[in-house]
Amino acid sequence: MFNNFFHKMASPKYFYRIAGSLIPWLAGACLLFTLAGLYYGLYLAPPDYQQGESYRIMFIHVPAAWMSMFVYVVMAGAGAIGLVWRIKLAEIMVISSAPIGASFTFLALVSGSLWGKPMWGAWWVWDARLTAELILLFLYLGIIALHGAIEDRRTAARAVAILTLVGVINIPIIHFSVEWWNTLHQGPTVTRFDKPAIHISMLIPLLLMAVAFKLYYAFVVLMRARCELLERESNAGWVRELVESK
Amino acid sequence: MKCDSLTRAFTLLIRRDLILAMRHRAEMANPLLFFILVTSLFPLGIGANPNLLQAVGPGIIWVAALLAALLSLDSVFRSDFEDGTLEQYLLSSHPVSVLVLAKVLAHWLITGLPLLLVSPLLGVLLDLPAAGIKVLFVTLLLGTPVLSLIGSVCVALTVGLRKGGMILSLLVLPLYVPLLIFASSAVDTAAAGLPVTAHLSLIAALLVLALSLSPFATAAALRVSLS
Amino acid sequence: MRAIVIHLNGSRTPQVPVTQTQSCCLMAAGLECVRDDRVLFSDLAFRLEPGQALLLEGRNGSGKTSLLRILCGIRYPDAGTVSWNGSDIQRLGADYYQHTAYVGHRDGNKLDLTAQENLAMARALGRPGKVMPPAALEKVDLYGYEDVLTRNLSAGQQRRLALARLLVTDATLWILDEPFTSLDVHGIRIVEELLEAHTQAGGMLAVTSHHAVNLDRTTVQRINLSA
Amino acid sequence: MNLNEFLHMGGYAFYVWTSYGIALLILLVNIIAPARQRRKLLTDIARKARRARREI
Repeated sequence: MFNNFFHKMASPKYFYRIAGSLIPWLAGACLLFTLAGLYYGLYLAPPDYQQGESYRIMFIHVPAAWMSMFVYVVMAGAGAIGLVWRIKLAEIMVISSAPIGASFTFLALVSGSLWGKPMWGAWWVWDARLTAELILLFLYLGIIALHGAIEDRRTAARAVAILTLVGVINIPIIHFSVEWWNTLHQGPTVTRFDKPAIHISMLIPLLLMAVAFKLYYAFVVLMRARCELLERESNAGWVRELVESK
Repeated sequence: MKCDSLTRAFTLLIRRDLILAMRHRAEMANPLLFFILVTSLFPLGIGANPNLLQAVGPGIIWVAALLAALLSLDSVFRSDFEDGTLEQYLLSSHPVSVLVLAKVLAHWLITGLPLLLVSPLLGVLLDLPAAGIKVLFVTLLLGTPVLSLIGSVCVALTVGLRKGGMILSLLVLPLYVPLLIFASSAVDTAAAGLPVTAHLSLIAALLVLALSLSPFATAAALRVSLS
Repeated sequence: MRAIVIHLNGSRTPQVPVTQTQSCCLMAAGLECVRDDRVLFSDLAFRLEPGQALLLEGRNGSGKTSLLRILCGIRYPDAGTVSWNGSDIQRLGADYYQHTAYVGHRDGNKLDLTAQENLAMARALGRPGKVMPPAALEKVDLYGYEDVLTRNLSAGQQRRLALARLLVTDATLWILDEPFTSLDVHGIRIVEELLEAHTQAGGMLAVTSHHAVNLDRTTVQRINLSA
Repeated sequence: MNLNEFLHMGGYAFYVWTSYGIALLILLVNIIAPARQRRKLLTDIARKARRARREI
């Protein structure tokens, strides 16, 4: 039965339909969590005793940074599935995720920079995490560029899957090397984002926002995947039926 | 018997690439000249203060090596792709990953090895102390094969593209970051007179990892690019 | 856009259960190929046995080359399978390529190698056959050109050199994309002789060609892709 | 806490509100782009189908 479900999900037609019905629910849930997170984070949570109000950027920055990694890992997983079992939907997931992941990474960088200015007095500091995030952005951009450069869509998707897998092996190494480089060159003088403990009143909005970002990713990736699917299968019977029924 | 013919194909492929390189000596020298030129431009740009050069020297040499490797990468599969021999490798009765390894090894002999050999000279140009030059040589010895191995994956992904060059640099350079960090800080540390075993073993670990994984990734990428 | 398969040797449906036959055979079932949103062919099936030739016909862009590349396993069919002795060629991989030799659109010769060097490489990449490179060159009427750089051969001679590759490995199935391009009448006759000799010896052929191919002594299946 | 104080963010208003604003912008663009693309694709496919029907 499980197998059957899997096959149904993997068929483009069912996926398109089920994704279409899931999107509003996910989007609604995302909106709820975002509002709750914003209310908690911007209004209820007290100011930080060291950073004052500026720490509230954390509720954007940290979930975005988490998501930037999470999306990449999802892409690598989907890429592996797509390469090994030749499941079209997995390939589609990889390439639909890339722009979203790049957006999260960019957001993490920008918000990190905006947070860093009042804290460190500079827009950019070669902090280990920011640097690793920057390299991650390059990896995402490489994936998007490669996908754009290859004309044949299936070839492009599979090339991107391989690149993602190569990248996912490298990410831990890059993180490790950058951390190491950072301790070597900067010493412990730079203020770090991470603190030993976070107060519960700040943790709750952080988690709320993290869930909101995850839900956001879920429904946006489904939206993108539906587009990609339509484009690829524009000759298939089910697409024609879909268009004619409108 | 089968193993025997595989070894034969491996050595023949390396020999063939070396012969081809010898028949195109001028092209072969390009990355090397680039490496030397870029490195010798830096003192002109930032001033020839020995202390300054010593501080930035390892980084400069390694960045130049990265760029020279990037410049030479396109030639790994490009001509084979254009004249159709690349298809013949994929349709060979030997594992493609082994053939790829032969290609990469040949590429390293043609482009990486010359860089390695002139690097002490550049170390002298940039006022590195003797200990630093020695470690620079070792890091390049361990590191340049990694450059070729990682590069081969990316070049295999872009080989079918008309404008592959620009994308190639976007794909390759982020992946070179760890090597750059480990290698240049190894030279720094050595120049300061500290032990560098940890650095060198990290680079060696990178080499082992690249050696064991990248031929498979390159083979898969070539299959995708040619399909 | 269903391709019509005409079997000159009689039977119209080639769907014999695999288990019944022990001798080697190439079988395709339900092949479909889509390019740029256009279905080139779909539900294509055939069965090729020793001593037979498969001749692909059709207009430019009708998918002849794509079909050959699917038979090589370079390209994945959008649906359907190609099997060799009952196993999927994608699964067989290098085990399938022991039995095949491919001459594609591009010659696959290195222009800066001599004729002999090119053949030696080809021989090492496949399963080496009994014919040595000089003998193979003689068979394609390139005797005396062993040490000439391929670059200095004429287009027709380069094509014949590419076809000489077929002789130096011990392949059963020859997959040829337009083997007669740039050959003169004399060259065409030589190559036809080679093909005929191959099928007479129990080999198989899969060929695309614009020219009319004279294989009088061979059972030829024709597939017209633009019908 | 009144609205003014809230908007002032203890002097960090620029940094806090810029980052939230950019976040909103990026997230919205990512929603709107695929939505518009889907509508465009559907009309394109419909147009193509109509053309094909006329040819027959």
